[in-house]
Amino acid sequence: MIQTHRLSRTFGKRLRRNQITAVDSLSLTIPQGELFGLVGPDGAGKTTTLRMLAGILKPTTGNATISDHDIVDEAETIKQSLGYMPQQFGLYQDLTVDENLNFICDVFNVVGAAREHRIHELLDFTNLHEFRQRRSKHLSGGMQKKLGLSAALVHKPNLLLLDEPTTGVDPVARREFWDILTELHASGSTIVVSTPYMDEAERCNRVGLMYEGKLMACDTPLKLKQLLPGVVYALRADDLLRAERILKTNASVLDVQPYGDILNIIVPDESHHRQLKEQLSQHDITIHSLRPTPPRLEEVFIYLVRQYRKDSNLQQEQFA
Amino acid sequence: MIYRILNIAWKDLLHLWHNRLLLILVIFGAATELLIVGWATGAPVDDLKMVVVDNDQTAISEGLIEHLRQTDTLKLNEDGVDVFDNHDNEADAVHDLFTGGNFIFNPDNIMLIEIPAGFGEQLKTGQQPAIELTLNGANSLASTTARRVAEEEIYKYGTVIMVQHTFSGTESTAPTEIQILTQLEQTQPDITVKYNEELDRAHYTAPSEAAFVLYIIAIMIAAFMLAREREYGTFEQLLVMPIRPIEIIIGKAIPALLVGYANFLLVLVEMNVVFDIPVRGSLVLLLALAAGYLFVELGRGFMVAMVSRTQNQALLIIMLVAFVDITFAGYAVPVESMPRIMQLLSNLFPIRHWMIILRGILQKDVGLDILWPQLLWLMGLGIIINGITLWFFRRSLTRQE
Amino acid sequence: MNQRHIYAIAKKEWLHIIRDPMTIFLLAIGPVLMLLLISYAMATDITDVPTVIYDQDQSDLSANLVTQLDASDVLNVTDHVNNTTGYEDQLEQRKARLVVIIEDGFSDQLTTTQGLESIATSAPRFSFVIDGTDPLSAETALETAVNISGQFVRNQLNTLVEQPQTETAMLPEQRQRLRQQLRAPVDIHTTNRFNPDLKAIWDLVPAMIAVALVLPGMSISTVIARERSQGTLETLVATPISKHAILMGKAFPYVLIALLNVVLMYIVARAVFGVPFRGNLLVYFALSGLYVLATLAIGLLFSILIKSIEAALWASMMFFLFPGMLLSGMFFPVDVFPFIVKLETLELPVVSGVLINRGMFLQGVSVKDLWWNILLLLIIAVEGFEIAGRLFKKRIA
Amino acid sequence: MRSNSSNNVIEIHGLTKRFGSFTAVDHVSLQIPQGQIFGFLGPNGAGKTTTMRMVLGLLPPSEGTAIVLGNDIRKQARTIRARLGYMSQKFTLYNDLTVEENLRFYGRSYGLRNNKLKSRLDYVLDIADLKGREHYTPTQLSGGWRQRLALGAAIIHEPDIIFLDEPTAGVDPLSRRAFWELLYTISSAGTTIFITTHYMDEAEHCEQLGFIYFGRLIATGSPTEIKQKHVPGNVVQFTPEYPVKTLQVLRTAQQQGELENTSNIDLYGAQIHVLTHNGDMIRDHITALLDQQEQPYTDMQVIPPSLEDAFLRLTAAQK
Repeated sequence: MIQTHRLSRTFGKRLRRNQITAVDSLSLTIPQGELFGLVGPDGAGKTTTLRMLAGILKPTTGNATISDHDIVDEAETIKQSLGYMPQQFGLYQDLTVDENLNFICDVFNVVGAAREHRIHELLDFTNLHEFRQRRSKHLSGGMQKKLGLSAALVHKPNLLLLDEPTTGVDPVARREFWDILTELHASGSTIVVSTPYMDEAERCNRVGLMYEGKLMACDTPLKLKQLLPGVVYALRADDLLRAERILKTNASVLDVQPYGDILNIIVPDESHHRQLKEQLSQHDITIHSLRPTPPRLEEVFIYLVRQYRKDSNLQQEQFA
Repeated sequence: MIYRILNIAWKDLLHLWHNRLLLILVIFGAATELLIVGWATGAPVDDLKMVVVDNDQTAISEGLIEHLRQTDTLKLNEDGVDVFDNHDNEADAVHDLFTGGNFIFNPDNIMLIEIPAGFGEQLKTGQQPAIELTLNGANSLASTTARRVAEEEIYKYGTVIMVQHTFSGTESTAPTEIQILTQLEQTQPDITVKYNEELDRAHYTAPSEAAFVLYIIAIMIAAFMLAREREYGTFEQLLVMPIRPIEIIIGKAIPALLVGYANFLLVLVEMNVVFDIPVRGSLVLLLALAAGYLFVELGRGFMVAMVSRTQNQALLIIMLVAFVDITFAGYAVPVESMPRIMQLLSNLFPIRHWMIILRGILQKDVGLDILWPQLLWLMGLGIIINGITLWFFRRSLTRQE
Repeated sequence: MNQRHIYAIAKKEWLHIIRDPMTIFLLAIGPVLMLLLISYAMATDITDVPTVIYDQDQSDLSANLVTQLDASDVLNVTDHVNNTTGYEDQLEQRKARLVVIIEDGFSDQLTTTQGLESIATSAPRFSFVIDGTDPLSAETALETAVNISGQFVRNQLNTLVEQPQTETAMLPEQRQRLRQQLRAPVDIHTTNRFNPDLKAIWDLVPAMIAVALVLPGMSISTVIARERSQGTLETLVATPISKHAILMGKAFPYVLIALLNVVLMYIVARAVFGVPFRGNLLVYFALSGLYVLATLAIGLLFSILIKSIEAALWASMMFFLFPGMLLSGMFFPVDVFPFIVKLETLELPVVSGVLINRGMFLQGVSVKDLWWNILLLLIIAVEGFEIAGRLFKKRIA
Repeated sequence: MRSNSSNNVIEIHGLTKRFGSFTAVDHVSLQIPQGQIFGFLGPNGAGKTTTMRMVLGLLPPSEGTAIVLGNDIRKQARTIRARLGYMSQKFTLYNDLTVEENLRFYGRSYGLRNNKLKSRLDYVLDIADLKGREHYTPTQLSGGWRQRLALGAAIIHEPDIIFLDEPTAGVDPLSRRAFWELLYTISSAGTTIFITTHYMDEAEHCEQLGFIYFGRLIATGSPTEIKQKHVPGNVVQFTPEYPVKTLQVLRTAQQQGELENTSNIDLYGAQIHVLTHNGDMIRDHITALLDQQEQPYTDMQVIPPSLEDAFLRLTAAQK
């Protein structure tokens, strides 16, 4: 479905010093019907990549095809069956939900009975029925996101590009949004979604981790989790901050990541469990529980990015 | 207090500095505008195309045509005559002559002169022959100028011919009545023109443009700088800071003052150099009053910004307000010749008084002894306008939706 | 570029305009308001120029001249002074704009026989002092004063010569010839085509219609910059809608509003100001449509070329407002401008707009007389939209 | 000028805001002691931002009072503002000014001068790790840096209280981490933090939470108090092979009453959480059901509830 060959894009004047390479020779293949997640720290090039695929941003070098159409030369044909949802609310604040949807239907030539039926279907889908006549600036964040998604679905596209669709939305609305996405995916459309939420990335078939414009890792969540060397222990204790500082001094601890009211500790294998307990009790930290927990993409993400930063610093030191 | 005001002023200047295109447009836009406008309106109304149909074909009628050709205001259009001939009725001919031209390469004819048969004979014998003068009224300024010059020249030529023929030149001295006539003809009234010696129209339009430059910059910058903050949502951030509304207004007024001043000086120099309009009155007084006037107009600029939600709206209101102000400022046509109520109403517009002050100081070398009423009006209006703006500003701050 | 797309964008743009009360007011009623206000205020002829008399002669003859001067509606005698500083102050305080000085001995020369003879050596002289700040009104006032005083002297001489009791050395036929020639040497009949009594309203209103139509042109100059700053351009560009459809759709409501204005202003010009319309109405609306398209083409070009809203607003202000007032030919005829300035006005649609309006209203010209202006507008409109189409990329960066 | 009765920096009583017939905030009352990190949670459109703007004095309340640092916001708004910092949801720094110009402007607006301004500027650049990027404009910075720049601008004048409106929306986990480390250093320096967020893991770091739903405050207290009060018992968590299918199976089972005293069943990333009063008993019950329905799973365990569970529970209860 999507094929990119060393796709890259730079911003800023060629000569001026602050020329930034947003995407650096990205090569990626996404088969038809896959739900592909794109994650990575800010400025990693997620939005730029999506914009290039949507044909609204010309790549500086390299090329890409969507169902064998080149994204630069045949951008317009691709757009016929492409649904794109930008990061900020891309519809018109002063128009009502109805007016926005009707406008988009016009743009995608969805007319007559099919239009009424489709809009009705979408409003059911996103239960925005009673808000039909409300101006979009009076909609809550979650509702605006759902309206944005419906706008991208009006013409039943077979490829959906969503740029951080659930940013700034509360956990309940996020889950509703993803239920819609999974249903869409089940009906066969290919979806590429960029997201800062790691729990959402878990629900994708494959996840691509981008860092400074490069694709650092790209695989199914399960395989990515295997990249974690060792086992993750979830520590629940009183003074987690102090615990974190202590464990950082322990050589055999690979990484320590606080998350909410627990501290995830990555150690090479189960044998270290007892040694951890001793070290903590030496510093009289009362442990509520210390149990192995299934690794999550959140921990994988933080671990890989930190690893990557250590290596690139090493490289820089060699060159510096 | 002062520190915070300067801080906001510095920020707005930075905005201008970062938006290079706007900066260039703001600084040089007015100066180039003045150059073109002054140049265009300053040009003397001359070589107006005239067509002469000579049915008399005598030496005298040809002499008249030659005499009219000498003037630089009128230009003879030879091939106009055959256009006239190949029309059966006169109305079509005139219509054809006066229309269809293009203003670049062959502008329309302005005037048609028909010299009747027997003109020369009758003139010699003083029987007051008639001449038909038809003017292209669609172009009022050109046609009035053409008419005035033609009448003057025809009378002059006529008297000279008449005198030559009645005075056979045999008596040693011309009879008294001829002397009376020639004397009457020669005595030109002595006319002294004050403040604009050659009656150059640019001396009127250039100062109006200069006055307007100050006006438009004050309103535009004040409105844009404020409307822009509201549109981008950064206004809310300002409100959260311990800054009083009056400080925001003065803070935002300063860049407008600076840019307005820079522009005004640039324009003053340009007027002096290019259109040699000297500053006869005291420059210091002029600059002081300019600052006062700017502050008054800034009040209106902020008012516009407070009313409009987006910059585009601010522009549209400014356009309308500008057109109204142009009318009452006597920008193109003097206020004195407007209907009575208009003249009274015009006192409510600061730019009207500023125009008088500017013309007064620039061309008449008058001081405050003459201009004090204008100053009073400006101060009064200033206080009212800025007062309302501040009140409005404070009210909308609390009701920030 | 199918119609549905254009219709969709146009409808959306229309909703934006309608939803914004201020804009709809300014676009729909603004131009008419301007026309009414400016025409009413600016279109009066030069009248009641304040004049001051310095009568050194103090005779009933000079008083008679003063009343004649006052009688003309161009001049309005406001005061009499008896020394130079008197009228100098009046001039400075703008109380007076013209001073008429009648020298002593004026009446003797025109009422007594030896006075008559003395004219042979030195005729009565007037001197005028005019405030030249406004050349237009100064020239008119001066011309009126000179004509009236010149005519007054001639008529006075005529009556003097006719009276039998003025003994003069002149023989009867000399006296007769003098009377004959005192009359104007030539009798000039001036007729004014298209605007017989030179009403300024007739001249100004058609021009003002063209100038007022600058407003829609200016408001369209930020239409693309606005979509970009609100972030809605990104969605629009990602849809298969063609860029020409976007431009056409966006321009369409503004064209509609502008045409509405043309109709409104036509009615105001005819009903309120009584300006005659001698052209063909249908042709007039077609040409106005062309003029509106040309203005909007430039406005649209601005909105694409200039990214920041402020710069676009300022540029359209500089390009539309000032030239509209002074270079459009409304007050100062374009054909008198220096050649380079004329070239500059080529890309100003407002100039052709003024000429077309004046031509059709007053001169009753048809398309064949206006071919030049139509050609100009066509080039601007076609070129404007074409360049806009080429420059407008369906990209966001 | 602190009200010595209690060391509360913010005291809100019956704060209400009506926009026409719609009541955005309905009689909210809160006390926030000095130096505390207060989290304000709730679904979109629940009235979080409106409440915050009223306490900031940006929006006049329809009813009720807000005493900030001992002063009533209605009367002495200006004096309070000098000691507040605000970071709104929308990025409200100037996109066309450079980082340094933005920070200098903010510093001066709060009256900082020459060397005081210089030292604060360096401090902010340092903690937001923007050293070396002073000449960039915000548009050239990535999301994470822009957030830290906005926070820096809000604390440059060492305010007593800072208000942060969803500061970490759309920021990646690492930058969020860095952002919160920054908040800890600021809070440890004694500044009170009033923050709204949708990340429940961040809410755990707050000392006191307020949960608002359609304008009404329906729960307050420390994270542990809220969990105990609103989510008694614990959570059965397991990693299903086919998440969507298994979720369906469990939910239908619950509707048919097979899984009594369980409440919310939701997906948490790759895991499924089942909220129950008695974790162990329900766990065996679920394992049996899953085996019977051939729904493969791994890592079945009983864990204490998280705030996200509490959030889902509270919203479900209100519906």
